[in-house]
Amino acid sequence: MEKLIVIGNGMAGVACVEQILKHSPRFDITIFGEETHVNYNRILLSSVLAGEKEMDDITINGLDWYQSNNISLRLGVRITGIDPVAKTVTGDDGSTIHYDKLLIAAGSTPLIPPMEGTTKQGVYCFRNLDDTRALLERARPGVKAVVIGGGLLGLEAARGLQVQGADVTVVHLMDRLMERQLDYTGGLFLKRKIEELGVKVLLEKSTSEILGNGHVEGLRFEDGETIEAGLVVIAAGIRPNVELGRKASLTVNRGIVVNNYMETSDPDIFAVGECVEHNCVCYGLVAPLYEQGKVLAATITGNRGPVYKGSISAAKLKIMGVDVFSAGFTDDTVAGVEAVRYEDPSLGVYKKLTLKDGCLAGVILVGDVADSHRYTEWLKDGTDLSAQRRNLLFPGSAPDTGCDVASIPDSETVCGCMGVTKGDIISAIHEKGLQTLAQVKEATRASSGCGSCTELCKGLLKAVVPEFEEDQKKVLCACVPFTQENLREMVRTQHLKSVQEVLDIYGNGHGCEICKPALSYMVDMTWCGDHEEDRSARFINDRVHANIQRDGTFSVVPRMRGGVTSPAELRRIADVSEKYNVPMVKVTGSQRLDLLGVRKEDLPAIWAELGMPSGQAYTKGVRMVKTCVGTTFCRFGTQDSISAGIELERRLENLFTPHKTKMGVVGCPRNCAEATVKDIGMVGQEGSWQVVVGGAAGKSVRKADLLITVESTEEALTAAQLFFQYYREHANYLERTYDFVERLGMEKVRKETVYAPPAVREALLDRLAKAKALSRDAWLEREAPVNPTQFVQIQPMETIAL
Amino acid sequence: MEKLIVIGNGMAGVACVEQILKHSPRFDITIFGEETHVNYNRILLSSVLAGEKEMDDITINGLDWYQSNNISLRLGVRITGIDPVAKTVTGDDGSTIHYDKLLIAAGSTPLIPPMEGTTKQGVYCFRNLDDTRALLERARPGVKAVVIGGGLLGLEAARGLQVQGADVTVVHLMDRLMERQLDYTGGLFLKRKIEELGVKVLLEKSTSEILGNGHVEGLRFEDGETIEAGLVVIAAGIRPNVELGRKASLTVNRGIVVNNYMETSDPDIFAVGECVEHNCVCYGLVAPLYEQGKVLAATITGNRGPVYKGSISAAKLKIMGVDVFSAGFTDDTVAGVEAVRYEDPSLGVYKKLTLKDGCLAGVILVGDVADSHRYTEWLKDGTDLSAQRRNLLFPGSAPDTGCDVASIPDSETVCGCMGVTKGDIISAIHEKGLQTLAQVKEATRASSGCGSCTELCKGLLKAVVPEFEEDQKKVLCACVPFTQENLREMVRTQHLKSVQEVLDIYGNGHGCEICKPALSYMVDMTWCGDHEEDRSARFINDRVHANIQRDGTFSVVPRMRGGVTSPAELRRIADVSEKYNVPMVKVTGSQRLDLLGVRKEDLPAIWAELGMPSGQAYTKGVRMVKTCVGTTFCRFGTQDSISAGIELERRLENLFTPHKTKMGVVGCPRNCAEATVKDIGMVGQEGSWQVVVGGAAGKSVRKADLLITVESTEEALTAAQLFFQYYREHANYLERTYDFVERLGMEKVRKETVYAPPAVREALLDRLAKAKALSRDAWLEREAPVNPTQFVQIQPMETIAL
Amino acid sequence: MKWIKITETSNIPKREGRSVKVGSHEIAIFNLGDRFLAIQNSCPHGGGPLADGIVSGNSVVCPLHGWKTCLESGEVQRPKDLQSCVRRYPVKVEEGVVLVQIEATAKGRETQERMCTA
Amino acid sequence: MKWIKITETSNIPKREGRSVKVGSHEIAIFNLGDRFLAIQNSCPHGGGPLADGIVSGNSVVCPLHGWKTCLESGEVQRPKDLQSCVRRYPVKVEEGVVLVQIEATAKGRETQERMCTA
Repeated sequence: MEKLIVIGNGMAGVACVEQILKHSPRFDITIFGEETHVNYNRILLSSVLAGEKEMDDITINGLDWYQSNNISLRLGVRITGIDPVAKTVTGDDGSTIHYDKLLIAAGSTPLIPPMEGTTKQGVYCFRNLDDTRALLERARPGVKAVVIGGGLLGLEAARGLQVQGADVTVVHLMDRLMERQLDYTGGLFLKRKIEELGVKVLLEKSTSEILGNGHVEGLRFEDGETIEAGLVVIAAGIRPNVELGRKASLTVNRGIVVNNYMETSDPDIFAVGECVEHNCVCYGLVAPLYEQGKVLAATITGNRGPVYKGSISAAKLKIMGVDVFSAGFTDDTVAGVEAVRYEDPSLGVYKKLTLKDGCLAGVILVGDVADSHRYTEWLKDGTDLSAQRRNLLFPGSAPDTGCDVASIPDSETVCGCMGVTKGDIISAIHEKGLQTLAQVKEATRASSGCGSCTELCKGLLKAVVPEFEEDQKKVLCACVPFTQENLREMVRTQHLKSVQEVLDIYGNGHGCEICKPALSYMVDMTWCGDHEEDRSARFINDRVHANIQRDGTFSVVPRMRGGVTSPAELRRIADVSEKYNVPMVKVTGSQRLDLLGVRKEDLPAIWAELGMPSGQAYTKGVRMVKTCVGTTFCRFGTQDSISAGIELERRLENLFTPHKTKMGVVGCPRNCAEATVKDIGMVGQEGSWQVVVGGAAGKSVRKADLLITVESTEEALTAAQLFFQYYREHANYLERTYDFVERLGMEKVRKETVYAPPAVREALLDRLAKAKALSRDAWLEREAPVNPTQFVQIQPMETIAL
Repeated sequence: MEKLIVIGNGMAGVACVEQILKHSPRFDITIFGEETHVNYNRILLSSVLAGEKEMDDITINGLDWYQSNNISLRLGVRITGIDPVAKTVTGDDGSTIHYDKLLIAAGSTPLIPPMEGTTKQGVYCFRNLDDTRALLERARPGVKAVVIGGGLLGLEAARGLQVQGADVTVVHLMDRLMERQLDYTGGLFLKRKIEELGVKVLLEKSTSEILGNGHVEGLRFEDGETIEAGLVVIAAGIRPNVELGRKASLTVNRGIVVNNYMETSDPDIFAVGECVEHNCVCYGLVAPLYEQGKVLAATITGNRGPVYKGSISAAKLKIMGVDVFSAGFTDDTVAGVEAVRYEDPSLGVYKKLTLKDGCLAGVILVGDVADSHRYTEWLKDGTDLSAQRRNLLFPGSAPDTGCDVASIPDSETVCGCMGVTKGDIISAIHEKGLQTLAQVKEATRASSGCGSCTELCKGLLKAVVPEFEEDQKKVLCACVPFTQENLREMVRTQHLKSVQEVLDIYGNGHGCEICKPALSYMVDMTWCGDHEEDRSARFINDRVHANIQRDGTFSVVPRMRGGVTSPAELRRIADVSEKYNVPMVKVTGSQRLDLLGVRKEDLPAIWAELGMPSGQAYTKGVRMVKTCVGTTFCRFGTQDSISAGIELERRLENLFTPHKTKMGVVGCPRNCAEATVKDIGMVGQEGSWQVVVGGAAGKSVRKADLLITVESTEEALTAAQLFFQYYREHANYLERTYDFVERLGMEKVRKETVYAPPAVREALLDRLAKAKALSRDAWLEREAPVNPTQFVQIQPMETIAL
Repeated sequence: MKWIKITETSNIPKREGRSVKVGSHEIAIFNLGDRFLAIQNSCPHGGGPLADGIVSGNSVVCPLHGWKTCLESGEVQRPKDLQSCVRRYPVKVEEGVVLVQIEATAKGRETQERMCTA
Repeated sequence: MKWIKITETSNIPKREGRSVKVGSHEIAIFNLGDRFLAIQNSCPHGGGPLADGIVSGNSVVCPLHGWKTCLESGEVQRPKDLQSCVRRYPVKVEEGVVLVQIEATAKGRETQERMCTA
């Protein structure tokens, strides 16, 4: 077993070891830590100082972790030398130990600017648990505390001290706070906020001397001014710890230089974290540690391959209630970089995005960081933002699920179908190491119901798993890993006329419940009757033309065009219900009647006795056309919505669509039949009809978009038919019209339907007419089932007593 | 008849005369015009130069107008002197004419900056039709044109010249274009855009000499540089024409000084327009002319009263495709003024709002002026913007009707119910001088239908009628001119127990179809049974418990709780329909059956034979609770939506509400019964219910807001009841829940219902219980009508052959 | 002209209307509290049953689309400027009974014309 | 153990399942093209009729909530790690007829346990 020595027991080193353990148990590992604490979360020191956490709360790996992973831990030992030839390290306890591989994760040291008196009592850094403990002992109401340094760390120290009651002044050398993360305006906004909260800020002040007789009493600046102070915190930056690297003759610039595999110039020595310089950059934030650690772990365990490409510097923090976020390259004075800005000084909100080549290059947010996830994602993905150029800072209208996942409490239910809370999902992600939506679905069942929480789940993944990436290419499913667009193309050009053929040629040969119905629709749609129908590729509803219920029985919804029925129909429904002991008769929200709890074997007889066509309530196809009573009865009606609705239903019924298609026709803008939340709607007006598409009122709520306004009913019906056929041909399977029109954009939809050249429109209508001519009422199958056992339960040829 | 002389035939003078004519025909009017044209629209000169309009198109008042109004028009005559003692004016044609009242509307003259050579050929101003005609003759491709002045007029000239093909350079003295309207950044954005479009811009250039031998050949600047030019337009500003004022010994500063009544220092001399100075301000835009003219017309006709308070300088223009809008005070360097800014240089969009004391003080918009109407309104109204502080630049999500009315084509239907186009409304506004929404309703019928176009109509009024003001106080109606809140208070504190009492004491004694039903609801709600019911104050639907149809017959919708029916009910409905020859039986969108076309006299018998309670489909009250089949049948259901829905319906049925109340209960987030677009909805999740309120899918589409999430069905029902009673008590009559929750804000609603102190919640539930206990199925009135002739047609005591 | 007995006054509640068919005439009779008035029971706009309307002073508002007709003059008051009107019938009350007077049908239209131009 | 004749092979279409009741056993028989397999016709999750499910290779997906069960081992494959399974029944085809074998009921549960831990 090879011997791995790790210098540094901080976040970087230990996180890297965790990754190494995942790869293989081939190393005998010893970790040296200069501090006497087990590995803790350094970025939470500010929370400890602010009294939000106890010291014990921030431990990451307790002693038991080291033990159970057979890691020797040497705390309180400082490594003083490396002999790369003998392959040994020497500690300040005099021990010399051999290594096969050496990992330097030595971190960084606070930078002490040149000034007099930094060794006086009452002068501290803010870097480790001991510093924090000392500050906690001394910070109290009445104490005048000065923080030298207005960067991230300095401000966090200032916050903690203020919470402890101290009277805090931040002294900063630069012309703005957090100059590494913020531009001038951003710094200004932050300063204002912080001052409002009671912390004094002095900019462009260089401290020349810390005054006091033994104990600190004040500060003198280079301009000669002085300031009183009973406590001084120096947080002026950090310096990578590179001495050991130098001693080992490694290449060292500002940090120990590593390549894309996290290798130093010595093949057996690796380095990670704040002591490292990669591609001329030294990182001081936490995210890069993990990214580097993963790569290093692969390299060191002999799985050299993954490369580290550098990290996007992103910092998100709350300084005294002020949210600040900064990521990427925020300098817009460089050629080719454009900026979009929003400022509201009195609200304290400042936003700046920098763009390069149409992609996001950097972000600064002060006072409102709700969108930081969105921006981080854009930064990582290099999303082309040209299409949403006008909505970068303010999305057109927030989608339902667009809320910042961070703002959701852990106890809140994310997936209502399955009753899964945010906490459940987060735990599962952590505990089971989930990285993809599919894994979250499988492990927690979240998002496996209606899917309305899919975006939220993705949001959680993005927030928790740094390496989460959305599938770029939305393939149909693992069985046939192509996009639906590709598949439609293949079906057409390769003349594939059955689902099984597609699966055999392009897929895994057997398919599943996801791809089979989708392929079935594609084949039907493309070949329109000129092909083999394969019932086995269809969901049970489409085999028996009824909707399977919770207990395995079925529901029967006959078609009632436009919702209009008659005493005779009502009586037949009543008779059938009683004859077949239908447990419940209910009016549906689609203006029809539903017979619930029907046995499969009774279906054909019930259909026959009802004498009504199938309402297709069980399938991805034309559901109903809801109507209001329009000019036939209503005193407000301006159009004959009943006749128009019945005609629309007649023209489209019995056809299949990528997802269910609901329609509505109303006689006036009062919209009583809610046509504007249907897939296709017609809204009557005095003298004209508005044809609208893409409405929804189910798991989404969406007002339909106007397709066109026309004068005659015939024109309106034609417009609806054009859109209907276009949707049939171009939408992905299981894509509702409201997603379809959003994906394509209404401009395109209009251009390719109602505003298309006459020949294109005619072709759409011709194809629709052909499909319509071939379609028939599914319930007529009662007379000649495709398969003799379609509806009956098989009776065994011999009986047996069991 | 008094003699009124008007000096100036421009827009100001003639607009003022138009207003005077409206007041009285007491004057014998003579108008002197220096130009030889009838009154034309000066601000459209740029359109003429740009070839968008012909010269004839911009005439405002043709000669026939002068004739038909008995106005003597003297064109081409310049008034050279005024004798205020003799009360005469002298023209350059030698004539001297007496006046009783004199109106000076002398306008302004182009300002020619001091420079050499301004009289050379090829140097023009851009002020009147003659200038324009001259420029049109000379501007052509290849001509190098220089415009001196980068203000509004200069840029318009530049645009016109460029359209005509000239190679245009704008030379401007200041550091930015349009410095009167824009700040530095705004000017920069405009400059960039203009330059992109091919016009060169030179800033901070002072012209010292126009070069050329007789005809212009170039320009020399003070810095010694020169530029070639074949055509020069001087548009460096205007100077009020005040000479006549001086000659008449009027008080004159930069302009002729007028007071708030538009009176000069001589009681018989008035002045208006660009020659005037009011409150130290001279205006150069068109809107102030009209505002001044109206006040002056009142003063001069002896109706002294209206005062001119100064105008908000607002300029909206399109310069070479670049939209620019500026209004109010845009300087944010003044103390107490804050600014909100948005910049996107590469899109060319810049927005700045200045705020003072929580109100809008000024606006600059470049590149996107879609919101200018909104801002203008805020400026005029002094709207307190504190509540929408975060959405000033980007409204949360655009309301349906929030589109800029300017973008709607004239032919587009604004009011779908009545078939009224934008053009119809605009014409009516102009032709009939409409100024209020009520007038628009009456004259065009627009907005008198479902009301969904109300905001659009208001938008048109705002756009067309400068003096349009919305009613600040929304009174119930002219019969009882108080807000509903006041009226509820009066009814309670004054112990008013009948509609007639309220009308007698606080109203006109008779009321109308608007106020009577509203008062009826208030009295019922307040006294809850402890009062006189007055059927005559109710709409016919509420007298006979059925919905009146287009032909005077009625519709009958029995209650089917949760949409659940039975064979027996279906059969009774069938029987009744046949027995009473009901013309149509239809399923409603509310999961019930509707018998349409019933005669009033058949109602009681039908109700009795149906043996079902009233579904209240005719009234402002509890309609239905739609349900999905939930855990009873659906394989996805997580809650028993049918039971919960039926229970909700039982608890609330037979109660009245400010407007109709629709409800829905669904068993999972798939939301099949569309609970999120209902007034009150319950959405089942695994282990909990979300109670949502304020949804809509009729003339508005609105996703309901979450009221609360609770674990048990009983808690959910209670939450729904709390909101229900709160809505009953606090909403205005005819205010749907979706308007109600928006008016109050969900925070407030939650705080006063589900999060209210226990005693408050109990009191709400107690009052609901009391109302519920007193309520009963309205159709039971069949047994004992309030009035014996309630349902029957009166039979005459004697018959007669006629 | 003959007065025709219609119904007892108590059959028409205060501020309400009731319709009655007399021969070919369908008449809406209103009780205004201090007097009774009668007009044709059909709105000139869409034929709405005026007897079912809400009484507003001495006018009635059609329950269908809100046209407002004066019960005294028979003139349509809303929409304005319409010059449209309905037929009126003289009414009187005798011994607790409402009576109306109906001119011969032939002259009906003429009367209406005359009223409108009045 | 006795083999029980169930039905002609043609009664179960390729890649589909059919249910049959044999005594107290409700069995789902599937035609996988090259062979027939049988399991209990009840999903261990919500009792869904597995015979109505879509066949995916040698598994079937329950039509109610998508649990996926292996037709060969009887083990639930989705959700993972459930250690749940359904009862299998031996199947053979003879002379165009599908036959199944059913162990005595008393031992049913035991068998199931054994299979799950296998």
